[in-house]
Amino acid sequence: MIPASGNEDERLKALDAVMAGHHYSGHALIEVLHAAQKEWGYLTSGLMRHIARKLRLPPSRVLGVATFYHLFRFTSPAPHEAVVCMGTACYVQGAANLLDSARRACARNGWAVTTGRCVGSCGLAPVAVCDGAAMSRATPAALSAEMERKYDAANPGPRARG
Amino acid sequence: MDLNRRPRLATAWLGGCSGCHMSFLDLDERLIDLAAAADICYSPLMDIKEFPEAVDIALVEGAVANEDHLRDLRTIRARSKTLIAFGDCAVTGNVTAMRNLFPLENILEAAYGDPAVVRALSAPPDPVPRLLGRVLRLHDVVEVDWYLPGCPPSADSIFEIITAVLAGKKPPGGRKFGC
Amino acid sequence: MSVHTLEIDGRMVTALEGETILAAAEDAGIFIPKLCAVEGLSAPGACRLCMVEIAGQNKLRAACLTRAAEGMVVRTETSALREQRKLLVELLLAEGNHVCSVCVVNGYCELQSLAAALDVDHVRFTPRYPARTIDLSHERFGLDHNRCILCTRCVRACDEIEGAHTLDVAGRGRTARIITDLAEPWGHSESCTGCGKCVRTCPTGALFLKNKPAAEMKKDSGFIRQIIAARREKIWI
Amino acid sequence: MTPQILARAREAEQDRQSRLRDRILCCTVAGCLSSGAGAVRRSLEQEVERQGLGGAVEIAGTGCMGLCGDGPLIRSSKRDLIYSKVAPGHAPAVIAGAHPAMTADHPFYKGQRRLVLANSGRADPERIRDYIAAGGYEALLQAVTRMTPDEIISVIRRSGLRGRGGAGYPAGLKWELVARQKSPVKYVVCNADEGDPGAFMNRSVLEGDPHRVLEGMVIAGRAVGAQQGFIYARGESPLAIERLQTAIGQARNERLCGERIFDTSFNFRIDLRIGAGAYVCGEETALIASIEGGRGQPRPRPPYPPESGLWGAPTLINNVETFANVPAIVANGAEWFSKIGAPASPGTKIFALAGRVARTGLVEVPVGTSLQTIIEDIGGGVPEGYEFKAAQTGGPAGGCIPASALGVPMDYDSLPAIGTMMGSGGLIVMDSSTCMVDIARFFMEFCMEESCGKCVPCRAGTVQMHSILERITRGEGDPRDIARLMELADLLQNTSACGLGIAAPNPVISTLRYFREEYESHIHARRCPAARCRMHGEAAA
Repeated sequence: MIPASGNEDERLKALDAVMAGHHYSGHALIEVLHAAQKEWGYLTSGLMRHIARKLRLPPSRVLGVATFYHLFRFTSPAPHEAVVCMGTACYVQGAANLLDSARRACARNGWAVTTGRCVGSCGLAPVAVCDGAAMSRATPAALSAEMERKYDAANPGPRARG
Repeated sequence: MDLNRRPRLATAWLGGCSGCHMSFLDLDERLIDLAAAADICYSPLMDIKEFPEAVDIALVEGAVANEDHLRDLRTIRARSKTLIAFGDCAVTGNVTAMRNLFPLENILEAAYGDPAVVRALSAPPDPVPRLLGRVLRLHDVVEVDWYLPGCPPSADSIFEIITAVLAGKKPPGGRKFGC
Repeated sequence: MSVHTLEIDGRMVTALEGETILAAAEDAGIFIPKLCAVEGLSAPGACRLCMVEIAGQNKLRAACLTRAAEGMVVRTETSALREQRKLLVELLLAEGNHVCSVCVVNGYCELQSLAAALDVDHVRFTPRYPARTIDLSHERFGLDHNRCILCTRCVRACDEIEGAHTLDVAGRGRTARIITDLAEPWGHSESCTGCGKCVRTCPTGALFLKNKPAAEMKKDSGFIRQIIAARREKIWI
Repeated sequence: MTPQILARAREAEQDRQSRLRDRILCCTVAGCLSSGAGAVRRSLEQEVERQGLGGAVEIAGTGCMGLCGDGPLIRSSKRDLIYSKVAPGHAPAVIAGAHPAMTADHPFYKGQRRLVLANSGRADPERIRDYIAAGGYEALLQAVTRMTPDEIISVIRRSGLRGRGGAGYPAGLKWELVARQKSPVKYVVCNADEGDPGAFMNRSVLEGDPHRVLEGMVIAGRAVGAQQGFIYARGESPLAIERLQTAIGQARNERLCGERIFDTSFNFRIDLRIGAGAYVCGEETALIASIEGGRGQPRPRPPYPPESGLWGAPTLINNVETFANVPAIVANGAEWFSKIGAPASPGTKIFALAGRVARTGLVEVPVGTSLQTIIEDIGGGVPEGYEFKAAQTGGPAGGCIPASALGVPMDYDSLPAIGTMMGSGGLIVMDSSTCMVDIARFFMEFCMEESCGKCVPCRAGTVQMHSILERITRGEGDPRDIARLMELADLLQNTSACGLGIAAPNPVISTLRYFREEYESHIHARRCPAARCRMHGEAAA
């Protein structure tokens, strides 16, 4: 996921608008964290300190809440992201092999491979999502090929094959 | 226990500091009582090479840190009726197992600072035993009958567990880890 | 204030309205094992060691969270409860890196003495040996995550008594850990007042005073009761 | 919105749709979207334009038609036909009605009874007019203008509706508990945090018919005396969030929620709260903590949420499917509903049928339908060459149903009797290629990852159970491991602070009950009967 464009001031303004919309209530912490992540792509200490001050929350509380949930991230996202669904249906249909092959493929080309809980396409298991596009009934070969293809499309020019 | 002979008591020392054995020696004059009640047939404090057969009670100090320990512990188990994990290293891994927090190579590197030594130790020449990737507790390897925690266990607690087992009784509980 | 009479382990015990089973039992000198509850702090019901049987209820109840009621018949010590408590202590010992012999509170640790009291003489589970850190950045205190059992006494003392809320829990499940502010080194904390309440109430050697010999690392959470009495009831001595 | 305007809006939209030559509805729910429904819809729209059929043929979106495995699915309203596996190139044939189609007597649909999913395949979830044309908000009108709160609760109670979140607690009783509280502030919360891996029922309902859920919530608000509702949705379902935001905006504009609903003094505001990924937030006290902006850690109960929930106020929490049942019950009456399904658990239940079965997708059947009917008749059985082994229900909190119990009626009482539970509706079919020890390990890993970490038995116990299971599936099991698993299972059930820890051992207990020999084979013979597990020393498959 690529962070929204715009300069720092505009992003801060957008974040402050969200906080104002919630009347700077500490109860809105999770909503505010979502908004911050949407603007910046991930949560930095500086951002969380800013949020803590504005919402009048102890900083340790802000980090405690942010780190409780899967969806918040604290490092900048990788250029490409593949999510292998690890829902039960996908697992029963062989998602573990899919994950293995995706991890091998990612070692070769800048992908971050993560697992998801269920993308709501159990009928099409196993499912993998490459940069937001879902692949149904995915096979290890098809997934690795797709990851290569997307990488090559984003990185034109010759490169050493690993 | 065979009533026609004195019960045979052995103590053994694997990956530990020998502090438990020092505590054993703290039995002082009770060692005489013990020698009367049992035949102390093997111990690192004695000059016997091979762990004997038909041992009734074996006290094993230390954790299992290398392949020699692994082999010795299996022999001890096979040849002893009752095996007592003797002290914290045997029971919990304790200090010996603190290296489990790090990969073995890092430990060796930190200790010797010489990659050549580290390489040599991954397949050491005889008679240096190869270190296990992970230090194990006795009960990770063999069946243990009684546990005597403590670093070291006090002389009193050692005396009590031996006399209880000799008498065929359950040893007293409430023993602490640490000291 | 109304008073209830209940039976704990065959003894008749009185409890004030709103008092928990744990408090009523302690007032009567009945010891129920616990690691997270501290008189004067909110009870998270986290360690589950104080679970007791209440006649007529099919589920066990945490004594620290359950209010004493008139006519209640409570059993705090059955063989099943004892076995459960042993298992819980074994789980805690396997979860962290607890090496009593090299610990600063060796001899004064609540986990260590509870293990002995429950006859936990070994741990059947595989130790996890988690990679955890030690924060020695504070000039007077140390935080050794290896020995932390996540009872959150420190978090509650810091928030509820001192009001600084420097400490909190980050992460979750097996990766949960105590943090100071935004997980920066404790010594850099802007909110910490250096009061040391967290250290005094920590049941293990996770929080400790630096440059103190182990023999002086005795801890006692009783000061919290004292502060509460002073604040609420104006009783100082 | 007034009663008259609602009636007029309904008639106008019905009239408009009836004058169309055809209305072609494209599934716009996650499953079909991932098999290319978006492109199909665009090609249909282009084809309509190309043929100049602008005013006569309308292309619209719709909710889940069930057979996700055969998607993308398209439905022609006029012909009442469903086209499966439609590709963009099929657009001309679909519009001409020349594409091969399924009819309502397709075995997949025959055994189903679609109440909650009634509009899915028929109405566009992004248009409130579609919902109104299908009779939507009529029940709310009744509830607000012609019924007292007590009467609403009485209807829900007499209908026998049980909470669809898992345990099946009678909805009417819960509503009554909240209604009885004397508090000026009360809340209604819709638990849409469907975190069970392999379950997408709630998500499909929200994506396919969001107004039905909103209507149910507003009715509940009126019944219990609340002015504020929250929907706690999963952050992982962006489409459901988007649809809900659209629907809430539309309903607010039409004064169907918000202030002065149907021109009465009844106000009920609905806000969306977006979770950030934590299965434990499905537990109601954890969900409350999360809505309050905190770590989603369960709180001690009692007090229960109907007495003290959000910010200490009485709070009614039901799940998506429960609320989605409410409008039809209020509109058609308690007696109508109580005759559907099983006497002790009336109504229908949606299952997400997946795994090793020919036809996979969303299935709505009368409660009490046998598992066999669902798997064999509706689902078409396991793939050829394989043998049915078990079905898993209830997700990580549930258990498995072996072949010997295939006849079990799927209801809230029969399933617990054989060691599993209804759960929220995940139904995963497993065959001879599935290793049951590995499945137990899979669910334990899930629970371990999702444990909040507050209480010791759940935090540390799941780690140990998982490590034992992993050891067994690696072929390094110890003969004492089964006893250790059972001892830990017992501990977690007896001492965990919330449902997650209490239920975490269920898959282990259940697989040990029915497939103990698989555990023993791994431990003693170092062999995985399903040839799934890579045993120690074995070459990689």
